[in-house]
Amino acid sequence: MSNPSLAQQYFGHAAQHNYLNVSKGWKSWAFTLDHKRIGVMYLIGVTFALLLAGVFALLLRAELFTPNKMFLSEAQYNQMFTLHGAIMVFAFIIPSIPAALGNFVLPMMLGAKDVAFPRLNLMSFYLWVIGTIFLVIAMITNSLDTGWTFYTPYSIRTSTGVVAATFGAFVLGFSSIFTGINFLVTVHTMRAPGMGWFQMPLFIWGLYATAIIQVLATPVLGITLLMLIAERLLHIGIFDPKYGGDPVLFQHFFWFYSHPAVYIMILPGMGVISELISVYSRKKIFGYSFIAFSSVAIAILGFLVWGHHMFTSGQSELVTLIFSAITFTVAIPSAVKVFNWLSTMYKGCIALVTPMLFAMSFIFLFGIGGLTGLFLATLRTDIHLHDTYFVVAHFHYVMVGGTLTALFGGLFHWWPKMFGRMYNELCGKITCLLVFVGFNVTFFPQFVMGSRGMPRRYARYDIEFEAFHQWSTIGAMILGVGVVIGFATLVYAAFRGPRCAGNPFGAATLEWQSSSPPSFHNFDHKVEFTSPYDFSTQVYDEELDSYVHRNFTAPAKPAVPVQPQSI
Amino acid sequence: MTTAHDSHDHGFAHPVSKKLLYGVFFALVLLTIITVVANDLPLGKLDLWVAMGIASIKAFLVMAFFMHMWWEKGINIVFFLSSVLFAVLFVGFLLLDTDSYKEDVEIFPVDLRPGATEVISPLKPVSETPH
Amino acid sequence: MNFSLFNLLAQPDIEHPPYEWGDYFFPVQAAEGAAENDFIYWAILWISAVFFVLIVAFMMYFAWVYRRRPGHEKPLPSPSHNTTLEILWSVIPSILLVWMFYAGANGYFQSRIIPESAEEIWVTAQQFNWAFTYPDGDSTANELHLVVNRPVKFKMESRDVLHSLFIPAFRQKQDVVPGRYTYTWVRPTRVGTYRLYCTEYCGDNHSLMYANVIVHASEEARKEATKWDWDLFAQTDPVKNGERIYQLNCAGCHRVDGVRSTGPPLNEVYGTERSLLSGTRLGDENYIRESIREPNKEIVSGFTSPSQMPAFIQFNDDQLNWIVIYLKSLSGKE
Amino acid sequence: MSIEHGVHHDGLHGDHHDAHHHGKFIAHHFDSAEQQFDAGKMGIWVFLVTEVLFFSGLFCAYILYRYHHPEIFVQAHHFLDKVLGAGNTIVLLFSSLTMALAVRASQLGQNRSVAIYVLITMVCASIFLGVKAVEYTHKWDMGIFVRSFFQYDDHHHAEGISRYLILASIVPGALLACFGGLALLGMTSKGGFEKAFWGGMAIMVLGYFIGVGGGMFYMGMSGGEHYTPTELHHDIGIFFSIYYCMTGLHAFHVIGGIIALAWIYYRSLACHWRPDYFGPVDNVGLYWHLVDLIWIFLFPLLYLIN
Repeated sequence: MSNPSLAQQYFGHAAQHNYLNVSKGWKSWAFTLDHKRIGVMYLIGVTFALLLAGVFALLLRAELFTPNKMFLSEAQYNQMFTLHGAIMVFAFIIPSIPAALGNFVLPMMLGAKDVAFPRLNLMSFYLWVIGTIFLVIAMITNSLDTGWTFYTPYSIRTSTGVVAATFGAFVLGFSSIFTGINFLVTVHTMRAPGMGWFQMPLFIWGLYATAIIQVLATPVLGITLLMLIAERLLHIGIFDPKYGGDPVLFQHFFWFYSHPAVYIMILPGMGVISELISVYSRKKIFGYSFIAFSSVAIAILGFLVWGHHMFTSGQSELVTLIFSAITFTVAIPSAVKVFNWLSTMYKGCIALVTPMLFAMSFIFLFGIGGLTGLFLATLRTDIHLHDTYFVVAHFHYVMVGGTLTALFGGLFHWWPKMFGRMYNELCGKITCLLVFVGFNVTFFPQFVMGSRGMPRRYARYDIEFEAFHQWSTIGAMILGVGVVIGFATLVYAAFRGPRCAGNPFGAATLEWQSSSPPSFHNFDHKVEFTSPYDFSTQVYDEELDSYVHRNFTAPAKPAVPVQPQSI
Repeated sequence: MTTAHDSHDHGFAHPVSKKLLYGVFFALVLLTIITVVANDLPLGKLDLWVAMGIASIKAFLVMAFFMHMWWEKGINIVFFLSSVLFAVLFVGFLLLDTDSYKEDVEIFPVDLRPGATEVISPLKPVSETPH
Repeated sequence: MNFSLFNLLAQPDIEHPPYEWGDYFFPVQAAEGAAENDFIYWAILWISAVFFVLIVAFMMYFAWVYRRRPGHEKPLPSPSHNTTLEILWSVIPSILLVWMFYAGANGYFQSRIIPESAEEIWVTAQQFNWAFTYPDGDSTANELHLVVNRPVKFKMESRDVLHSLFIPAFRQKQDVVPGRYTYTWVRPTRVGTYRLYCTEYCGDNHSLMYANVIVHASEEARKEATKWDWDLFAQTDPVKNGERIYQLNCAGCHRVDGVRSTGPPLNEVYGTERSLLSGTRLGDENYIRESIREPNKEIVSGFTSPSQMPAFIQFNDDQLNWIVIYLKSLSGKE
Repeated sequence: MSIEHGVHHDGLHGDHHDAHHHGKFIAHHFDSAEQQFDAGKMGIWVFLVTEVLFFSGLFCAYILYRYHHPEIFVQAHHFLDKVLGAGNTIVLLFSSLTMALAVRASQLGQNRSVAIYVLITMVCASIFLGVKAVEYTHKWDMGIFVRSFFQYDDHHHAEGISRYLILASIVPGALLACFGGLALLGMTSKGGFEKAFWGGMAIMVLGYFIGVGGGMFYMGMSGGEHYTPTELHHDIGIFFSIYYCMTGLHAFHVIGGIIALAWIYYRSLACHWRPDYFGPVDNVGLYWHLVDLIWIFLFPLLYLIN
């Protein structure tokens, strides 16, 4: 049984030494090798990217309030949607859950002291910074108007800053690759003794599957973007029809990365949701191995479906048919996950707190996002729906409804662990409600608009679509307010929220056995390895207002402050 | 300490014998010479496959012995070979696709290429005269 | 600013039957295959709706019934895996997916396999206009004239970047790829006027690159609308001829109301001193001819070199003269 | 770097008995030299995976264009000299051998041998680049550039040393002077560490000039690559686009390899390697073999076409 006084000492609010206060000064952050600090820096970075790209989104929606010009010229509109897409995809969604949340959580979940290559980890953060700076440089000097897909030959001909932006995306790609390598190796070599592959939390499985994609797909994006830069500067004639190149080839190259990249965006989100549902239902996850394998299955199948972005692009019928067939197979593992989550809730003990509400909102939104994917996988209907607002709505349901919701859910779940302070539950619920409502009001009308024939990337549109666009704009504003309230709640909590102890939610994964915030070495006391979903091991301690592992033992030696390592 | 796989205090250092390394090197040089010579033989369409076959043998030798893959952990081999698998997949789909629409590209007149009238033939006619 | 939040049944500004709730999600079905497309869409929609409603209903029900509350602070005993169930909920959706794939692929091939009897219309896409050339040699810009119930094969080429031809009422779409031909076909089944959009992002005025599709009741009506008889043409007013050529070839990039577009406006060209990157020059007949034939030779100030304009070497002397006369009439200068 | 053992050994992996392994080169978050080695090894293998896929894009472009336009490739290969290519292949293979020997020496803790083998590897890499420079500049002399600049004209073929080659040799020349100077300065210091390091660097750069000299000599002997076709395919430049992309990217990897090898050379001189710590040599070696591996495929694909 837990020993309250010892638990208090090492696990309670009063934990003296943690990764936040172990050293001071900006250098101790800028040159840190601690995965937790790098995770926090990533978090700050991707939030900045989200807000920047979010502002572009709101400007776009505002412009689309009327069919004709309001305040953006056509050229400005094109730059806005391009920057919105490029920054959101490359600088926010891809690094958001893996690099920010994953960096913090993954080593601790494995019971490790750090990721396998801390220097590489820091380097990948700085590559992210450099890449994002290049995107921003492109934005403020010459802007960018190719769409985030950089389709040739337009990207070769436009006068905007394609080279700076593609170079930025190239560097961001390497940031992503290095994170992937790090996570793969960490999962392989640094699991706690006794933790087999099938005792890993499902979030780790999600991140592992993601890392596979990052490692296998992102290099192809790298070479594609280099070839695009060479094409633009030297006209090497591989993608440019003017010199005998093939623009469809570029699309193949691009989507060979970018479709798997979609799963880089969603798989970690699914991992987060698996954790949340289980913890807040206080029940062992249903069908563990099916969820784990479905992550890997999605990762592998994700490589075989890229052509479904090109059904109308001049791709051949035969290849189109193959890609359509394989695309449907991705639906199965996705559906399996959803069914397993529902079964986990069955007969559970469900705490309807903010993270759980986000998880339920995820199931709702991802359900719509996933099911509308069927319309796009079906060849006949995709001919009609391709490149319309239907597609826009579909991928926003997956990426925003999925990834952003999961990111928020994960942040609210792990925030007390990251900063040792609790957020305001009411504000959390309001965030969830606003994001949910705002999101649906924004994107649901776009399905109808799309099937009625509204093409995407249009600065001006026919009057018949006006009502839909107006609803969409109003929804976007609500969504924007929701996101801002969410981050305000979290930031306030990090500095001023009431302190909390090690494990306020009673989760059983290993990171909850550390103090909150964790100490520099993650764990000061001996970690009891138990199944990540065996909640009976967690005993509520009233004095601490936290759960404590029933075999909690104090460290053999009292924790002494250590000097953190830096480069 | 010159024999292969000396069992060592620490389990992970496996020095390979010098003889083996030299042997592999000479095999590689030999194969290089063979591939250059084979290139001049009238092999017709086979020549590409011969050249690729020899290159693959060379690659195998380098990977297996210089890169110690012969003694490597299974997981690392699987990872490395999976990269080849994905590359083949990538190329395979692209060949399949481009082959099917090749005709539409070929019948498209060169002088109709976008911007063709500006810079269509950067080539000057080449004179026959040797010098 | 117009608040039309509740005007969800707004009509397009082209001729169009009123929406009914039955076809609310789609524009009118005006071509072969449209009905099939809509049927597949609805079928998938209903299948998805059933699954979605079930998922959400179960989720809400569980969340409510098993919510944590005094008296229910521990989960009830229940199994943590059930392989039969897993297989069941993998296989049943799979069967539906196979049907979707089959139906979709079937419809797709019908929309791709071009009937032998189809007439061939050449489509030339260019930033930011569409040109259509009919089998009899006539051509139109930004207006596609079709005959009801006659299958049409579009042979498409792009002069610059990717475009995509999309006619929502026909449920048909195909990208136009520079450097090669792409094809698609339609058989319109309903007389009327419909929209044709470019759906592959192609540059600044992408959203203005649309055309109207006019489906005529008969071949004669179409002929009347597209007449482009060179003999007749030569005898009509040269200004009109020039305007026609302008509409067909130049209007996508050059406006005549003094507003800068992809290229400079043309109404002030004739008879004014042109400010060029290489100096100034009088906008006379020679200048205009040269600009059309060798657009890269001299670039107007404020535009980038090399010129985005393709060289129009296909015009003969007559046609060039008509253009000059037309531009002269626009500027009002001698 | 060293951390008090008390703290982390009480942690999760505290039951390990091999505390004495926590030597100078074991990072704090690893429990043992072997775990660190395994992690590093796996990391480099996964990195090689990304490298293979990185090159796969170019191989893909190559295969597609060769498949669709074999006539371009047959015509274009006349511009490439297969003797130079084969020579370079053997140079790279030899560097792979010395690299493998360096790894072997490091596993045995023979730091001096590691230094010598690594130095030979670097010199071979430089020779490779020198020969490559001769090949490139010879083509540039004849106007053989990428697709859009392709302007073949045999008359341009300059007598004497190509201006492009002189331009390309400026940086190696400057480096040679720089390293040589530093080595001379190092003579004065005790211990000879600086002398050995900078001297090695200077010898490495010298390799470039050996390569250039060899290449020029061969060119002089054989008269260079000359080919006067009646008519060139209008898209023949695409071959050279792909050629420059592939070999250029490969050359960048060679340069990257030299930098990594220089780091290994430095650490060998500092006697860092021990039978339980040689991971960096092994990992850089793997990278170097991959560079060799890619060339093994590039050589027949680009030079041997019939």
